[in-house]
Amino acid sequence: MDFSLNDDQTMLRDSIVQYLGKSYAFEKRMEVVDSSAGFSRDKWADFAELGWLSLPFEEQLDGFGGGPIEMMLLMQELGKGLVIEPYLATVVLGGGCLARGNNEKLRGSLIAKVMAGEIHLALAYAEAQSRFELAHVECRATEASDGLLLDGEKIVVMNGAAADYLVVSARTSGEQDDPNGITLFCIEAGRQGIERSSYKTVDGMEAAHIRFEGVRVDASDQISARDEGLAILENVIRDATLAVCSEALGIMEALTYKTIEYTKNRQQFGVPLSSFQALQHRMVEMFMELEQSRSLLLRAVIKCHEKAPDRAAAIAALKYYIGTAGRKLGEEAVQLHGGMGVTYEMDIAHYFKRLTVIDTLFGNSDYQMNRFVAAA
Amino acid sequence: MDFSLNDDQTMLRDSIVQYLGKSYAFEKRMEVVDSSAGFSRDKWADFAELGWLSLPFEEQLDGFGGGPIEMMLLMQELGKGLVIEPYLATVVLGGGCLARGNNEKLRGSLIAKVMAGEIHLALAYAEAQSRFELAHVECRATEASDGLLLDGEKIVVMNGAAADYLVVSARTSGEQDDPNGITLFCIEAGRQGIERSSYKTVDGMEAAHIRFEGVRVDASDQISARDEGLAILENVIRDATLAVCSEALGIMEALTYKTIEYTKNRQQFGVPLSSFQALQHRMVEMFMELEQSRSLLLRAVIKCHEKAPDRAAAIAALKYYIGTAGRKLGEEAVQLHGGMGVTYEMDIAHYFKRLTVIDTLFGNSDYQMNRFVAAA
Amino acid sequence: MHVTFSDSEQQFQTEVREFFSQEYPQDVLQKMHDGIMLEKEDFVRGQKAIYEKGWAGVNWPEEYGGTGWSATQKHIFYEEMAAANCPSIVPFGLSMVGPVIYTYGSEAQKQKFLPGILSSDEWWCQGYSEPGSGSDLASLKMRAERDGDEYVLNGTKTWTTLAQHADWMFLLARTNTDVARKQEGISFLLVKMDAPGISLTPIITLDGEHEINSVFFDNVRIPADQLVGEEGKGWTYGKLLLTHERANIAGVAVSQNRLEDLKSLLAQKQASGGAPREVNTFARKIAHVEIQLHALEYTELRTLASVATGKAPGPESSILKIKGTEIQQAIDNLYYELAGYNAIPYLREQFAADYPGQQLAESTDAWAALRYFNFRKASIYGGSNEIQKNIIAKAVLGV
Amino acid sequence: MHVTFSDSEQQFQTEVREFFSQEYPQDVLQKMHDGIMLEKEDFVRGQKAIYEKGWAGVNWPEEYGGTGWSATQKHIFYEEMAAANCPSIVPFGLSMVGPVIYTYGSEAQKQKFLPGILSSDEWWCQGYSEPGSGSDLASLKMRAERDGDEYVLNGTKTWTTLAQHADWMFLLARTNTDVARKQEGISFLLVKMDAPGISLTPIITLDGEHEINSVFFDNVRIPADQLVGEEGKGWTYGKLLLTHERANIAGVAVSQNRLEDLKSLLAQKQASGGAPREVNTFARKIAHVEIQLHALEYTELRTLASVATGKAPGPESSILKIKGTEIQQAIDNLYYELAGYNAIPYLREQFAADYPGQQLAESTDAWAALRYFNFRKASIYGGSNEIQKNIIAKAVLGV
Repeated sequence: MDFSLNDDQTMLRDSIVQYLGKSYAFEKRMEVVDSSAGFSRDKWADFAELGWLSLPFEEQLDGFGGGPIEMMLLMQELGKGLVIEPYLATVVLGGGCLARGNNEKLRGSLIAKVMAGEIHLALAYAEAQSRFELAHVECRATEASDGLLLDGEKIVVMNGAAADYLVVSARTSGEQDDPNGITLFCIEAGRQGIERSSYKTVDGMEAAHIRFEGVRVDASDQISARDEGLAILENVIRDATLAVCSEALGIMEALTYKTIEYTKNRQQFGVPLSSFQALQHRMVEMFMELEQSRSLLLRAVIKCHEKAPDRAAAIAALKYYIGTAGRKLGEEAVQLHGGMGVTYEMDIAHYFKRLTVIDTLFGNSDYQMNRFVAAA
Repeated sequence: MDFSLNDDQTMLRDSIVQYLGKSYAFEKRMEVVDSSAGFSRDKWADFAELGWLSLPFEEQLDGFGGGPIEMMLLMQELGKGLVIEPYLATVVLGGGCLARGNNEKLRGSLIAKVMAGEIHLALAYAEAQSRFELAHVECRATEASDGLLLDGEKIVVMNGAAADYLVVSARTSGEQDDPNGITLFCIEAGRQGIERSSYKTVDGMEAAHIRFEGVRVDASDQISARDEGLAILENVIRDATLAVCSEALGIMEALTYKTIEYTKNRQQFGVPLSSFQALQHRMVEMFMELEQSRSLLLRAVIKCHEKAPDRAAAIAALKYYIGTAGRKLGEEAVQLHGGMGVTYEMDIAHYFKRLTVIDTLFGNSDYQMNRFVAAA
Repeated sequence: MHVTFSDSEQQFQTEVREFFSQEYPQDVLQKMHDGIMLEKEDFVRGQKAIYEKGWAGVNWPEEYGGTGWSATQKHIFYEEMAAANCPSIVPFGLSMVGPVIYTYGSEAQKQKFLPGILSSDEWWCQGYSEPGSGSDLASLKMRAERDGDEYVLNGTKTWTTLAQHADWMFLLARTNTDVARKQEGISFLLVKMDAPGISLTPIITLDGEHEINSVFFDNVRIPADQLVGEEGKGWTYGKLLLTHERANIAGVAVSQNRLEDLKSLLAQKQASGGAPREVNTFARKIAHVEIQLHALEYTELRTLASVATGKAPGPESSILKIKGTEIQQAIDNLYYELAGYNAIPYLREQFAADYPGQQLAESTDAWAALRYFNFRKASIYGGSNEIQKNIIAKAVLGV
Repeated sequence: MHVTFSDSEQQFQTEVREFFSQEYPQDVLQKMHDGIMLEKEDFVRGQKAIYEKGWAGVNWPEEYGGTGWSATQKHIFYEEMAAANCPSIVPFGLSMVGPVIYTYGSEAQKQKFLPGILSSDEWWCQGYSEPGSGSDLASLKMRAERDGDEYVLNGTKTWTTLAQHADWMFLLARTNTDVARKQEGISFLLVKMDAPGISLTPIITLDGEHEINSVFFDNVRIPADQLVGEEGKGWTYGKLLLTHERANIAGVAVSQNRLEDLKSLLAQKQASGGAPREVNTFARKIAHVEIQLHALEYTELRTLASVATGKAPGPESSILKIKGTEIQQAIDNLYYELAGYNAIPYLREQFAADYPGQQLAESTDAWAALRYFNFRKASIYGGSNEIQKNIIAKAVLGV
């Protein structure tokens, strides 16, 4: 039984902390958020330089070969730093599909470019009617004269506009909610018949609504076996769920200690807010929820690492808890900051908004509870 | 829009408050609870004298003709006074079935005796498998040579041992959960084939497990039309639900103000407990839940009174809320009393236990939520 | 004990309902329905329609142009207003400063200000909070020094809602610093927003909106007759106003409407896709809030009935604030949960009449996150819920 | 980072499992299973079996007859103990006074007391709380005046668990009243329960049980060598004990077992009648608690791992107390809810071997209310959850 980091992991974390502390000021971040670019290409180049973009990819591909622990460490700090760059979309989701996929050609060439910071990716999987069900796919690739034609719409494709390549889940056989019959394709975002409408998201990121109309795809674009893409998608979404939970934990930690700090400095009725016992006990609740969330995160990471059979249940439990406790914690942080908590100029509100969105990503608490009950 | 009591109602309430304040000390009550008798026949005679036993019965039967408001006033005070005598069982449940039933002979004669305090009643409706479903009846009355034979078991029959007459729901046709096919009988508790095992309940009252083996019943025992007893039973349980919610409100009020009083007197760290803001805010929550519960009670009573169509939903909402908020309030009262809160010698624990049992009676919060959603 | 409406009250209900469905500007209601942000001009047109009907002074006595309505009538009015999905009346003039002026103001002040408030020709904002005094309002530092026939104002007000649209501000300022209790020496003053020395800085809220402002006073001179009542008695007047602010603060009727809408939305998703896997679990969540709201409705009615018999509103009005905002926020949460991914896009413009693109979702879905974010303020402003609990604690605990 | 067991740890796990299934008195386990109240004699036999195996001093160092186990081994032991449905070890001797004696006691005290504690031949109780000092423990008033070679004790202890069975009491008493801080001048003393001048009054708890007592001291004389450590340093020693008291206070393994049992009970009712109408709603309630418990399990493991590396347990141990008791009580609530009417009869005797009547329900149903009532104490004793929150507040807020 050991919860300590090894030397490499400690070094990794320290380097991330150091970079973000030095080069990722909140005010600068907000300038980028409010710009049309949406994220900083310079920062992205730094990330490549620092090796973050190579983190999860195996050494055979010249990646760093990091596992769930390393990813947890990185994402926690990206959460604390409120990092806006589309790491999740390009590396975890898009890169994850390529890495777990069976298309060796694309795998080799595109992951190399991802690691070099040369291309961006996006995963287009959600549809208007699908809610959080990965198997609920109406977007369809139908046989045409030479190859397939892709038709359908995908919603809230994170990093959809900046992506050079899109990974798309499409139905190649079966009814709309059949777990079989889903194939994953990876295609250039500029391919004919693809229409992207991009927008900011409520947490200050970028996403797109994407329409596919008669887009030609063929076997060379396939990154899963025909009709068997769901397993890959499920694995990638599981990795991504763990990643956003790590990010959420970083945010919860930041919010807890920033709130404590704020109440110690803010004077009302001639004394610091932190001297009011009712507020103290509420901050203690925040602290306990933070630590309980951290425990579930470590538990899920360890169970992933050890490839334990109850991995799925552990991740569902984690996401359920972080979704519920994280949002409650965010609300409390805002409340205890009073008026300051709802201003755009303060980081508190942006942490809060990101936590709120994370609850929804890859299935909210209600959905995760269903998964947990089904898996347990 | 008027929430005030009329003069008669005010007088009624004042007389109840006065009697209980003068003649129903907690210590005396505990002596009775701990005795084998289980309740005081002397007090019961007082109740008859005071007219309480006549309260809900119509004037034609020489009753007081009180409605839901009057019953609410009485039950609230019985709650505050922790009254142990089986008013609910004899008057509301047993008397209610007779009053709403169609057997004019039994109706006239037995209700007169109930009002005089001469007999006790009990309603045997719950069965081991039925949980809270009134229509789930396996106890069966089957045709025999002359009349019917009653067979089956009833659980947790409140006041079952002291009762002189039992009102029993029995299946005369249909499957075990058929809403049709249930008939209500009212029979002497000593009739051949009835076996009663009585016990104390966890809140200090009395109940019995009752076995019926080949008990002869005939048309003269029937108090509902054949196979049509469920409607009467449902109405009576609705009245009783409103009655126990009123009782619960009285208890919640007592617990709230007793807790406030206790924290004002109890010194810790050199100051009264009531000076700790974390405790203050929790007592404010208790107060708010008390007032919100009171609002739902008034709402349900008014909707009953006005025979509004959404009466069933209003009562389900009330019982759901009182069950949940009442138990939470009880737990808080105990917690804020510290060690004193879990001692048998203090009234707090007995209020708390009664509130807990009331949540279960006639269907707990979970069950009421189902009913509310179905009715809304 | 009853809550039935008399015949004349039922008649009144019909009249109010007809007003909102016919005389009130229907395009404003349509904007509300579509979830489009209202302009100042929309509010003004709406309020003017109500004014022309003679109903602007809901809580005002008849002698000042108010309705003189009974508690029941006010209740009916707010209920129908919510049922029509009508925007709330901006409170600063009609609910806040108006009552202070007709209660404590001079005859000249009544003549000068009340008509413009009633007609919505003059817009007001509220200068209470300051950077250093939030919950601890009485610690305010803004100075108003008497100089001949004028007061000279220096200081900063903040969280000033809609100050950018206001013609006037009512504010609390310190006219005497040599006092035993900080509640003393505070005066209630009226200031024209175009007075030299006043400047505004927008405060953008977390959802990107400009609703609130900081307002800076640099040697702003106002005529001394813009003092309301006696110098140094401002705290008393201000408290009266807080009571009025709390009228209808429970927002029962609006929340009722929203819960009904949520139920339809759930049914609609169930039919055409996007509903949660366990619909019944979500229905139970709605029901849980609905039951709390039923309770709050009656708590409000009890307060109204008690006020109608001449009693002062007790600590129950703090319950209305706390539970009312908790319920609002719980409903915001339910919308957010139900919206799923549809809540993520930040595309306010998609419901504008001239938007060229496709609408990505039902407006309730599309606005769910932003409304949820924005209304976190509800438990903070108007005396935070923590302050309300302190008020109740004082009243029921006597501490 | 890992939580896997090494080969030797797995072997150990097997050994512990076999011990509980074979060597431990099986009739005691059967009584637990049937929900029958244990007698003192049952506890003693159980603990003696553990003692004979050499495992009584779970947390004790080897030199005093302890196991010298690693954090992981202790964890395994408690887990298997819970899985076997074994009654908890009565803490006053083995978990509380034992560690104080081997840490601060004289050689003679170690010789005299430790063997009897380990073997469960001598039973202890704890004299901390007094009528006037509950949460504010340091305000205790009990006097111990030195008189030659003796101390003379006067005062009252209360909430004294199982004092009626105890041979000895350890207590805190004031040996010096002339002190600057109330924590000073308190001494840690050992008292034989049959000393003249000691009298007991049972305190009956809300469920009708006699577990706790008031203990009165009227000029009770004890030899001065029953003082542990230095006079006036009792507060320090007492605090050490509170840390030990908190070992295994989270009760994770017991709660895990109970949740599994709840799931079986639900399935059983679903099959044979009496289940809630919406079984899935209840399953979700179980799952909600289960997830909290998963979290707590790892919070406890993290604490154990941290202590194993030589760090002092931080405020996390207060989390274990708070969350552990909240979860216990949440499970009590679930049992109560699931039991329905079966929880209402108060018929403790129905599970006794010689009960002539019929058992009215499954024992878990039949005991649900009483267990729920009894364990409201869990959030009160051992430093109430409010006091634990104050401790965490101090640690994390630094206030």
